[in-house]
Amino acid sequence: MTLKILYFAWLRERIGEPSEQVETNASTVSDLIAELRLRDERYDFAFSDLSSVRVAINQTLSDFDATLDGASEVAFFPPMTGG
Amino acid sequence: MTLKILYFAWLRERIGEPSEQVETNASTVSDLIAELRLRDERYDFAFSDLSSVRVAINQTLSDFDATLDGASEVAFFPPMTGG
Amino acid sequence: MAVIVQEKDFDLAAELKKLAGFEGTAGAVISFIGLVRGDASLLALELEHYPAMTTKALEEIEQMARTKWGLVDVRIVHRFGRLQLGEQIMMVAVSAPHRRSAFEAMDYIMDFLKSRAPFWKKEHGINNNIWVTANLDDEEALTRW
Amino acid sequence: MAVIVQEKDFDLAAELKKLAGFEGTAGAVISFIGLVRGDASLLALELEHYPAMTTKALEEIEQMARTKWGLVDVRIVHRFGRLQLGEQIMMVAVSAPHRRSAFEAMDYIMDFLKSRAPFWKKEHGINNNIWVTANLDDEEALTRW
Repeated sequence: MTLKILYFAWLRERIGEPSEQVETNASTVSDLIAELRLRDERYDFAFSDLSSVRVAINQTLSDFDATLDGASEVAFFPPMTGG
Repeated sequence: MTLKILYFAWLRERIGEPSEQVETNASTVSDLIAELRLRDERYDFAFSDLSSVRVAINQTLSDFDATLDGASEVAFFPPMTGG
Repeated sequence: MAVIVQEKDFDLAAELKKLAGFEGTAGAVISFIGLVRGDASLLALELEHYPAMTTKALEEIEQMARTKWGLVDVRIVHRFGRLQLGEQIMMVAVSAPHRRSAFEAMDYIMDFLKSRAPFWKKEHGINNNIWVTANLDDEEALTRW
Repeated sequence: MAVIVQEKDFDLAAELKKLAGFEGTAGAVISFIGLVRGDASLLALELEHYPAMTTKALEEIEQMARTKWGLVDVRIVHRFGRLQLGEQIMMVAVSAPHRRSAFEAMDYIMDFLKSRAPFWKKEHGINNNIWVTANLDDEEALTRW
């Protein structure tokens, strides 16, 4: 499947792109992260501490175990600091 | 001594006066209340339930045991409902 | 830093313009407005107060809050007289370095205004006029601080 | 009932004019403004957000608060972009029948904005630029509700 992946804040800076299209067979968010980390050390660095990474699937906050069934947009970002 | 006594809210309404000058030898607020209650049944009625009466001496919230030494203005009112 | 007791209405926006903290010294500004809320039978709300004591009592509350939470600024405006439905009764504005202290200070000020500011409210209704009874919880709330 | 996400500044007074509750339906109106607070080395604050998600997330928070406390009205305005010292970051205004529900709703909304609104802040300083780290307490605060 084709996924649109978005990166925000220091994840965007470390990866060097705000978004990209990815062709993947990953079934969960964790699988997707594992695939990305193998691709380039920029990704490996960005995802090196998952305790400070959050994920949203189709604009809804989700978790790393979540399935990518029905996902079209996946976003990675640090814990939010609104307000 | 001469005291200025003020009444607010339903104490003012029951007594029928917002303020008056009183000549008294009362040494505490309780003594003063006892004197006033003997004076007229309007006072007796106004002070019949002291749990819903508060007192300020010289514009500072006080209590019934407080001495009237140095008092020039004594105010009686129900519990406050500001805000 | 100001306490204003007046019969006429106030303008929150104008009061906020006078509040210190918008120059980078405060991270949070909270304002509260109390209004005459209507119910089926209420016609007007009458606020009586003890002029010689009111400003003094409000200034004490303000000073305590200021010291306790290191506030940047505080403004309190409280009206008296006869107010119609929907009219503004009072306002408090607080500026503080951080959100948490602004919130707690506002809560503190409101708790003390309820039970330590010499105001009394009479509800003028269609059928009768009734002095608002102080809530015992309001008095108890002061023990929190 | 409104959620506004914009780069430009906002005017609390203008937002309060649009807030329902001043006609006698609300007894309490609380407003909160978050500001860029200066310290010795801060030059500006940059707010990044996730446009496709932001409005949706804020509307969810608003809807939850509305239902939980039977609010009369809520308005949330949140800015993004580069903000200078003293600039307004965001505001929330809440109107409710009673003071207590207005206070709790505001506290709830602010807690959720902190950890559930997709904004990220970068402090631009004299010596370096640093992403603001989320406070673990902020995340924990959500378990209160």
